[in-house]
Amino acid sequence: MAPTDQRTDDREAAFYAIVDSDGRIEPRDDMPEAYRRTLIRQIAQHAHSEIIGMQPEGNWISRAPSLRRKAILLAKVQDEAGHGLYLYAAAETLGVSRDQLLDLLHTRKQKYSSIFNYPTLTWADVGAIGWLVDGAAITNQVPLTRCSYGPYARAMVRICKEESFHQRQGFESLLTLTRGSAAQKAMAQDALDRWWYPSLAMFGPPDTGEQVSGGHTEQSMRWGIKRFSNDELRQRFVDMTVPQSEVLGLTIPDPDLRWNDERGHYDFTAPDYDELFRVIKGDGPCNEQRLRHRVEAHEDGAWVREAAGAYAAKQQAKRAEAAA
Amino acid sequence: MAPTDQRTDDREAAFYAIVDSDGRIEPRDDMPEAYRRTLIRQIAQHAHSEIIGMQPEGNWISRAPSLRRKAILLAKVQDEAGHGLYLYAAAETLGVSRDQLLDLLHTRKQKYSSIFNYPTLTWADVGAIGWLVDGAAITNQVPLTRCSYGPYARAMVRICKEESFHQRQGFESLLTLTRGSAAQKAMAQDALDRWWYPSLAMFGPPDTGEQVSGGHTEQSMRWGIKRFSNDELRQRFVDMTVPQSEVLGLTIPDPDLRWNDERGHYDFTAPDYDELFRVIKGDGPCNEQRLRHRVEAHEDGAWVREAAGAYAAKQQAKRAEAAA
Amino acid sequence: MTTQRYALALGDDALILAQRLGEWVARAPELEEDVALANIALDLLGQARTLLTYAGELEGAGRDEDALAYWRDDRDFRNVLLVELPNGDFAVTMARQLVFAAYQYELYDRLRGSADETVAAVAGKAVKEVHYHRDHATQWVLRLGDGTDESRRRMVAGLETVWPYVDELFEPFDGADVDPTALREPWTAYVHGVLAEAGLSVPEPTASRRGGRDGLHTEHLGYLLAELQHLHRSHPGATW
Amino acid sequence: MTTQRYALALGDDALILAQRLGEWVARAPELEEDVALANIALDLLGQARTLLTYAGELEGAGRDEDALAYWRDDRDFRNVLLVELPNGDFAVTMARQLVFAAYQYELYDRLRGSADETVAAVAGKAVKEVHYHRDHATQWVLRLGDGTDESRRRMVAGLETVWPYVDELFEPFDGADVDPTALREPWTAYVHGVLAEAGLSVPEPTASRRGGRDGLHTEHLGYLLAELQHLHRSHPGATW
Repeated sequence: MAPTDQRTDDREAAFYAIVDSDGRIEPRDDMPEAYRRTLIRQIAQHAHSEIIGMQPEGNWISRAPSLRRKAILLAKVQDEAGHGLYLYAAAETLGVSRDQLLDLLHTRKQKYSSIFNYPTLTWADVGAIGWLVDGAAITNQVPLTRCSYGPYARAMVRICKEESFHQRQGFESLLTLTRGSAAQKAMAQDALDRWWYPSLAMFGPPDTGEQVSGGHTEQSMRWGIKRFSNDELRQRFVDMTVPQSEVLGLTIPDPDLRWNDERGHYDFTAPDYDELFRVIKGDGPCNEQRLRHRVEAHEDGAWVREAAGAYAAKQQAKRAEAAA
Repeated sequence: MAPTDQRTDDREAAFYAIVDSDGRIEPRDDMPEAYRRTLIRQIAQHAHSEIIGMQPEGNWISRAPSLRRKAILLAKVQDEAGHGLYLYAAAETLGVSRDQLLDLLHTRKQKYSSIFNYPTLTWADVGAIGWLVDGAAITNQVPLTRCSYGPYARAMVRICKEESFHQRQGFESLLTLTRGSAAQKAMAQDALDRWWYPSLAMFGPPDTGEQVSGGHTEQSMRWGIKRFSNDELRQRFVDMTVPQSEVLGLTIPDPDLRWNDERGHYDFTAPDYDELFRVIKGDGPCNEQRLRHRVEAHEDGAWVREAAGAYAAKQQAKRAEAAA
Repeated sequence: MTTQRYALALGDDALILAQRLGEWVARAPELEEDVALANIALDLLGQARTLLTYAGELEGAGRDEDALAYWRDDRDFRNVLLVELPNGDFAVTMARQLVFAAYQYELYDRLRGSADETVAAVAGKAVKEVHYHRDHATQWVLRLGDGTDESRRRMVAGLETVWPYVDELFEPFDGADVDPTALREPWTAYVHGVLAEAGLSVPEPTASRRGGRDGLHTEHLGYLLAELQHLHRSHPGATW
Repeated sequence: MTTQRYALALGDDALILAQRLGEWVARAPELEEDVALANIALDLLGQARTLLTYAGELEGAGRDEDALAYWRDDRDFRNVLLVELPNGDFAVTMARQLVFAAYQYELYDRLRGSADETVAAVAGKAVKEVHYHRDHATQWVLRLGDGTDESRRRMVAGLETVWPYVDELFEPFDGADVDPTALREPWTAYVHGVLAEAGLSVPEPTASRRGGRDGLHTEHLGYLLAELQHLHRSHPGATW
């Protein structure tokens, strides 16, 4: 065996020693190339989801029904942009640039969460996204605060804290609706009816059965960048959400939803995974619109970014000249 | 005297013989170059006013408060486009093209009526424009149905007929407001308050005094393309409009307005001609907006007009080939 | 007898497209098109008024055309998604016009034979209007498709923009006076013929968007309705 | 004591500009700007809420911030025209930001000394926010003015677009806590300094537009308000 391979083996052993002892891999540490690539894809997809996710909620900023709600919504969408920033920065520690990642998003080579391919049709959808979508996101992400890659784990700590705040705001916004007029309550129920199954689908395909996906799960768990299976997280979300729906006085659109004493969990109807795969493939109500909006914003801003670059170069040259 | 001059004299005599006998000059008839140029400018300005005038009213098409009013307004704005078409066609009989005239409009070398440089701030403005602005336009234009240039006179017959219909619709729309809620009545009064003096200014500067303009009036009267002086027409408009305002139950914003038994006319406060000259010069609330909107629509449509031209040329070539 | 749902669906299609076409007024590529697009918008608005009035009568709850146009929220509108799409450039608008007018022509042509007298009467008038709309769009698709390189490129893009919204026109509709699925064949014959003459390919079927008939709209409709309804809703009960 | 008219004018300025800046969110040239523009919008919205609430108290007719924001028509808004202009491109927005933040900075700096405690407190908080807004705009005007040829061309055009709306900021205002005319000189010193550093000329004075303080707005405001108010007005009396 050549010395290089020996070194590779040593490095890999060091990596797994850290991961297995629940330590943190830092950017300068050695890591397997597949780990690096998988993390880049995962963090990038998460970052893309934050910035695409600004659109469905941003859709209601101009029309928010009170100034207080307008301020809350603006702050929330601003936080999402901020999350995008942290996450692209975390991905950059793995040796890619934000520009490269944005390019992969814009050319459809990387994905974002399919949930954002559904439209926000009424104001109640803003509350429903906060309650359900952020709720599902937190369920997915809290375990990642303990993931093996340091920069990602630290970004998740901050993000989860803010999302948990957003989730409570979403719940509170819906509560105001369900305690309001009949029209407001109907609006809230309609939002739940439309967002329930897409939210369940956010946890991805089931772990077993014919719809199980490529099976990266095992590898990701070994690497400490996934802690629980899709179905475990989905169950956790349902168990958390059903009692909240009762407080709201809203009916989850699942006639088979009921507490199972034996399992100690709610039984529920799985989302339509065929729909999930269709939407992932690009055939959701808003895939085209979201990506076009994103690409247009990027292209419209190209001259601004170029100007900032040119200005910075000029300033640097001036400073260099002054120093010479 | 050279024979050419003799012929010129003969032609001029023939021209004046027609004009003096209240006949009609037709496109193939001889006419003095100055007459032709003046008419082109006058008809073009009138055509430009029709198409720029689509903007302030078009501003309310999407927001009209009932479907019936939306239909009436759409039809009216469509008529204005149609008037533009007749008038450009009338001007074209004098040897200029619509493209040339539009170019003169877009480069600010020709004007349009200054009234359209005021904004339509509320729905009542649409009614006020119909009642006052169309009313003033008709007062100006009815005499032109007897003007010396045939194509212009005939265009004016059709236009006046339609505008008189619009004027009645505007009046009726305001009447509905003044018979409606307090908010609607206030909206109507506010519109009258803002449109009264600009409407009076539509008749141009006074015939006497220091603000009298260049003095084309006399020449135009001699040529039969102006029949009454600015002040005569303004007085006629006031005399017609005051009783209508009483039917509406609205107050004309002129404390000195009163019937003068001796003159057999209403006395009234003249509009602020300094303001008129400022707006004509380009410093009205909407001059920039109107012209920019117009130029942008024209530029955005350039590829469409080019395509239509290219297609027509291809079709003609095909027909020529088929015939050969 | 026509159902209220059906009258509403047809009326909403016409109303929302009239609103979109109205946005072109004073922005068209040439004055003739300001006239033409306003005229088409007016025809559609006229159809909408009759159909919404009739939908209100069928409902029997005292709602007139304005109550239905101004006081329903977007989840209660029943138009197909196609008509609520933003206008885009002139090629997008003409692609939509061709698709929609060819559909409306086949629809109204058959609705003339509806057992419901009101609907038959609406259709009898509208079919002539829509025949002109279809012809207008056809002429422009030919000109743009076989005009310049730029117009061809834009026309291709315009067709691609609207194509995902075609299927919804021909979806089954419970209680329709005329089965929408039966309109697809004659529609295809006409539209594909126009595209062939213009030297344009029929866009590849990619996505297929639906939901309008169930009140599941695009995010564009809410903005359209905010503009359409704001003034009316600001003065409840007022007469205009 | 501050007048209701003055509190309303200042509150409306902040509200309408917040609404405009909110339109940039998810459309900004880079993510940092999505954050920055949302942040500025939030600051302005916060100022608006406090000032409108106070205007309602001064009026004493029971109107709160939402009653004033959602139930007044455009003739009753008192903001300067500058803030209601469409955003245009990023250069137009940054030109407006420079002009307006530099004005607000001088204003709030002096309002800290207002005899009215509420206004003094608002100003004390706002002056720090606005200092950041001014700095943000300054940095961008420098970058765009001294960036590329295109950015320079756009920055010049942006300044020309907003310049006719500058004079209105400094018009006398009866009963103002701080005389607006007194703000012009320090504003000029700051803004002209930035333009000089960016290598940009001060636009030639052409037209000078005014009227906002008297409720005489541009045609743009009505559309902004239709969007802002539609949902709220659709549910009179509801709590959100």
